[in-house]
Amino acid sequence: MERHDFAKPGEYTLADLMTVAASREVNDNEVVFAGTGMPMIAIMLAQRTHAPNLKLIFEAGTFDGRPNVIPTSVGDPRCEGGASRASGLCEAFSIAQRGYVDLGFLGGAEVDEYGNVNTTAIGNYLDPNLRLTGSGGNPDINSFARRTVFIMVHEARRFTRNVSYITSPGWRVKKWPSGEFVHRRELYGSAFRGGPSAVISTAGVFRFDEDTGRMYLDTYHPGKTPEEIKGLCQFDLDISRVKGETAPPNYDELHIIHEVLDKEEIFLPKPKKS
Amino acid sequence: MERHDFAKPGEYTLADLMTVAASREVNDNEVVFAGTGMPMIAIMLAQRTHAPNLKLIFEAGTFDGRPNVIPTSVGDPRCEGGASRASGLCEAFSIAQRGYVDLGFLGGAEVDEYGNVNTTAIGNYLDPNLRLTGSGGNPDINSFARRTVFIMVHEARRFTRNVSYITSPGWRVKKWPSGEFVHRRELYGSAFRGGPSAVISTAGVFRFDEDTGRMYLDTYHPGKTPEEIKGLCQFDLDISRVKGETAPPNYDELHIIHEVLDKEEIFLPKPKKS
Amino acid sequence: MSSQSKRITLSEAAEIIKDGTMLTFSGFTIWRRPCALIFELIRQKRRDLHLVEVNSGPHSEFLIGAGCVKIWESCWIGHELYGKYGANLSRKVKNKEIIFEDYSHAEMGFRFLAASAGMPFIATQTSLGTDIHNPEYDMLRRAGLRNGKNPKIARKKYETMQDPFYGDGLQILLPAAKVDVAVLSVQQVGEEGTVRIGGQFFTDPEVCRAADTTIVVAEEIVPEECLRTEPRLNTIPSFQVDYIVECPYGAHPTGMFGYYDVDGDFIRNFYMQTRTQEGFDEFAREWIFGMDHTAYINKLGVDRLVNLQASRALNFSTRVKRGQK
Amino acid sequence: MSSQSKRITLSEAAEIIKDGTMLTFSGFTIWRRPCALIFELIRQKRRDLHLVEVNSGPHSEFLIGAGCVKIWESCWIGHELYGKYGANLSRKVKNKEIIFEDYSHAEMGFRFLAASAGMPFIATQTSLGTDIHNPEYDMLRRAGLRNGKNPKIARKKYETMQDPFYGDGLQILLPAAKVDVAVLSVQQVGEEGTVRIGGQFFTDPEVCRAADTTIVVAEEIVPEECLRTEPRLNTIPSFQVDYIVECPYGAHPTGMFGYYDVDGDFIRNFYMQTRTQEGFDEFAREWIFGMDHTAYINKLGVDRLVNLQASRALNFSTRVKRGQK
Repeated sequence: MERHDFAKPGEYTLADLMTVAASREVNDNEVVFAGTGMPMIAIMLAQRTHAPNLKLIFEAGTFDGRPNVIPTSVGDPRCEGGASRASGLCEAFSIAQRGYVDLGFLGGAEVDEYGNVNTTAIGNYLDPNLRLTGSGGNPDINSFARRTVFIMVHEARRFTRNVSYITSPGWRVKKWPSGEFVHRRELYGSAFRGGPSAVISTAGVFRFDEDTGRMYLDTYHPGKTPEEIKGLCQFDLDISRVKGETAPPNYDELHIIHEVLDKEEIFLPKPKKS
Repeated sequence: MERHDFAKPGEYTLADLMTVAASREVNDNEVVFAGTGMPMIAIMLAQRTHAPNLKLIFEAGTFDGRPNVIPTSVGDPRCEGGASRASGLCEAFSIAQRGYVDLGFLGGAEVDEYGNVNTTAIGNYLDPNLRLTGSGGNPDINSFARRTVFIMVHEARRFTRNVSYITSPGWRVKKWPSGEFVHRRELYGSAFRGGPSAVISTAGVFRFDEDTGRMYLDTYHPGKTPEEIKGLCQFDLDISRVKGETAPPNYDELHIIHEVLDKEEIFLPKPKKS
Repeated sequence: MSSQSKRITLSEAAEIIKDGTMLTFSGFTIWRRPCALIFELIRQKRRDLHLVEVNSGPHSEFLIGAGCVKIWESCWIGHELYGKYGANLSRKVKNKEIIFEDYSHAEMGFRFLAASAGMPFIATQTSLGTDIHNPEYDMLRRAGLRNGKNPKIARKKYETMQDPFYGDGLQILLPAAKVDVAVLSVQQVGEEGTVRIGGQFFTDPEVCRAADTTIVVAEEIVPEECLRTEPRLNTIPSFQVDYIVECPYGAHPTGMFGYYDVDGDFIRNFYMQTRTQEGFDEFAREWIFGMDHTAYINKLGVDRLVNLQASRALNFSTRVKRGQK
Repeated sequence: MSSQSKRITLSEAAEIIKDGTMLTFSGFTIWRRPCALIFELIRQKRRDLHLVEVNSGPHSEFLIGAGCVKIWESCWIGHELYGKYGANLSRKVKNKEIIFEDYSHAEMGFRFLAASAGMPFIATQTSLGTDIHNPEYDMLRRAGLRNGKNPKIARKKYETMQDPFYGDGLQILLPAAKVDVAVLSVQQVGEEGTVRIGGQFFTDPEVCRAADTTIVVAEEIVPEECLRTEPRLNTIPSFQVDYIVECPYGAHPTGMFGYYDVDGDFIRNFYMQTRTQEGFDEFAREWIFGMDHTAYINKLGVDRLVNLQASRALNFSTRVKRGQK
């Protein structure tokens, strides 16, 4: 029996809340690109709830998969469960560049007010404080998909005025060789299809004004306040459009996350019993 | 028991002679592109005689095939017998452009002294006497392979001073936009790997001087003379380097052609008994 | 598009292809061509089609002979050993009744590869020095069609540039081959659109993705779950297919790996008969008009179809007579 | 190369890769990486390697930690959920002990696609507006290596141009990723070189063709005729492979579809231990030096390998512990 009433504080973790919020970004029938971890669970959750006909793409080369067992990464044999086709990365990115992709889920170490994201290096690129993984498919999915959703840890140093390095293009990006900032639409021409649509952080859910390209607070997670979240951003966060609290998981969603998808607790440990 | 002694006139057809001559152009271990018909039989003959390790490519997408039954065309399911891989045309031409191909067999309606070949239209391209098939893969294989061998009917109107339309590039080709003739090497840059290596006609076998790019008579088929062949060319054929008669098929080759490869007489009817 | 709603009839599929559509097809020369749908287009008197094809064959000779085609853009048309060239195209070129644009085979393949990857152009060195690149022979420009009005017709036939990276010399930039509709004739399609092609897949994945709309005509529509147990054997993923049609012998007279061989006699007779327009019209009266696909295969008859039937073990027919013996 | 002569040993394979080689690999992040051959390269003290990779992972962290790598050109290095980033690369970047060049993932894929098709460059619109295209961040130019002396290093990191065909706007032209040697870790290779990869093939066909020399390290060398009954299941044709090595567990600690899972504990321990150079050196003494591949898998032990073994039905291990439960 499905239970669609909301769980109470203590019955879910912050990660559960974020996963469910991410899952709700997916519409039925959309083509969705997913990376490893929380995004993968969010999409597989959507597949089992409100978006049974979404088409799941893994960039390593699996198309329209319906895995029963959560993959450890997008290269995992577990990706291919129920898939329409398995091939390779060039086909995945060709499909993306061709415009088939509606939505992509991504992560980041830093984000600025315009949704520019850094996953490459903290500090001066040429002499960094910390070299990170590099781009991976982050800029590619963000360039090609109609909407992208970022999932991030919320700390003031991460919600920064200027990211150290623009790995993934937001709404106002650099035009080379000068490096002046221009609206994304100006640069992408006929390939412009959209851009960052939401950021789901450990504090709240943020959206973007397409015209100004600026981020604003949409909902705050239970226990947080808009003012507190504004204080956790180096830029001047617009909190004027806030709608209220982020909706918590319902019992059905929690059941699917913990008893169906990640019962091994690979990515999402169960809430500790108090 | 294999019989390597030569067959006598009347025991083989002109098509048999040409097929065997084509087959002898193949060296062992080479990667060879083949089209439908006589070239296909020539390569499959070489595979069964002096070049057992040749790698046969069909441009529709079959690689290193060892068909037991002669295909009707390169798209035929029969192509895939014993093949290393079956896929598609973009892979075939990518492999060719990447430089894997040693030899290609091609046909033509007209050829000039420099090995430029026409398979597109006879007469003025914009107002032709006869529109033909068009290029197919002829220019592509001829652009990419180290050597190409053309198999043609020998008539004076076909061995012409200027082909109506250069479908497939010989040793001296047109540099656009002016259309002036230049040596192929000049145009192809680092992609230059060679060019037309031989023409096997119904009259003889012709080769090319790589420096001048000009065709010369190498061998004449039994019953023909160099002077007669020179008379069957609109250009001034160099017959000074002729070596002698084209070697006829041996009994083993005839057996393979007629009793193994084309026993259905699809492409090569058996010699009529006198 | 949600599951289960992709199935349509042959006649509905033909209606999706409007007058003036830029159209391409599955297959290779005389193999896996969507002839049943093409006959239906002819019955529906479609006009002004712009065919953009990696290579052509009997299927387009049907369309061209019937006067459905305004522009033929490809590299080759013929019938392999069953007919030396495309007699209908040839006649219409001579009579200036069709616009033709010639590229090479690799060029057409690469153009579709670019379109399928969302790239506006692609670089190649094939066919350098040939008349394919003769600036006077840009036929769409001569016809005034490279004016940017049709967003899928490139403003130039090709562009040249020197390789700026490795000194690899002169490169030809070719425009992506963008089309409105691709029609694929294949062995199996799942209810949700997953395509499994048997044998060589030719350029089917590329032409599918190059098109805005893809219609798959399959010998059999099969349950998705059958195909999804082995995703590596599938050729095209579900979401790239918009409409599916079940149509046994849908590629006849061309061949279908694992199902039936090329009907060489049919094609040879077509070629011989349609070297005049009168001959074509007679052919069309006999084999196209006044019947549907069911009537067509019944007219072919059981003996003929059994004869063409592919061995399940070998994937081709061991019964069909291909040569003089 | 004639048949039957392609088989060599792991040690011979490593000797083909000289100091300074431009090198690439099969696989994806923590899957199908040729680790056994990489350990052998480290034992042979190879130096100044230039890695050009679609994406990187533990295999390159081994090489980089051991000081074998002069240049790392890719888009990503890490261990998925077993380690947040490449600690050895990170340390060497901080200490300026390595030259790094960043592209995006699609860019690297397309660069190999171009090289595999003999195209000197390819057009894309990905990553427009990012610092990947910051002209100051062309690191090979900064290192003075874009001077044309190495014919496989492009004279520019990228070039821009406007689409001349469809008005599709600004395009990035990326140089083909040309490399000297590709090393592939796969499930099965035939005696003549035909490769059959199980599961997703990632970018293996492209990196194979991009290289001048390809070495395939397979779990099993199998009779060619077994593979040639189903050519559609094979991934790479015979003649694109120069050398073959049989090496069971040749990808450990990365995973192999159908054979064994990723050894997450091994990789997590490696990541934690090698966040300092001293830690790496200790790891190398324990797991690389003073042993060969046979000794290595014996050191892993039967229990560990049985635990990782993939189910023949599911292609992954049902025994391995991946999470907290």
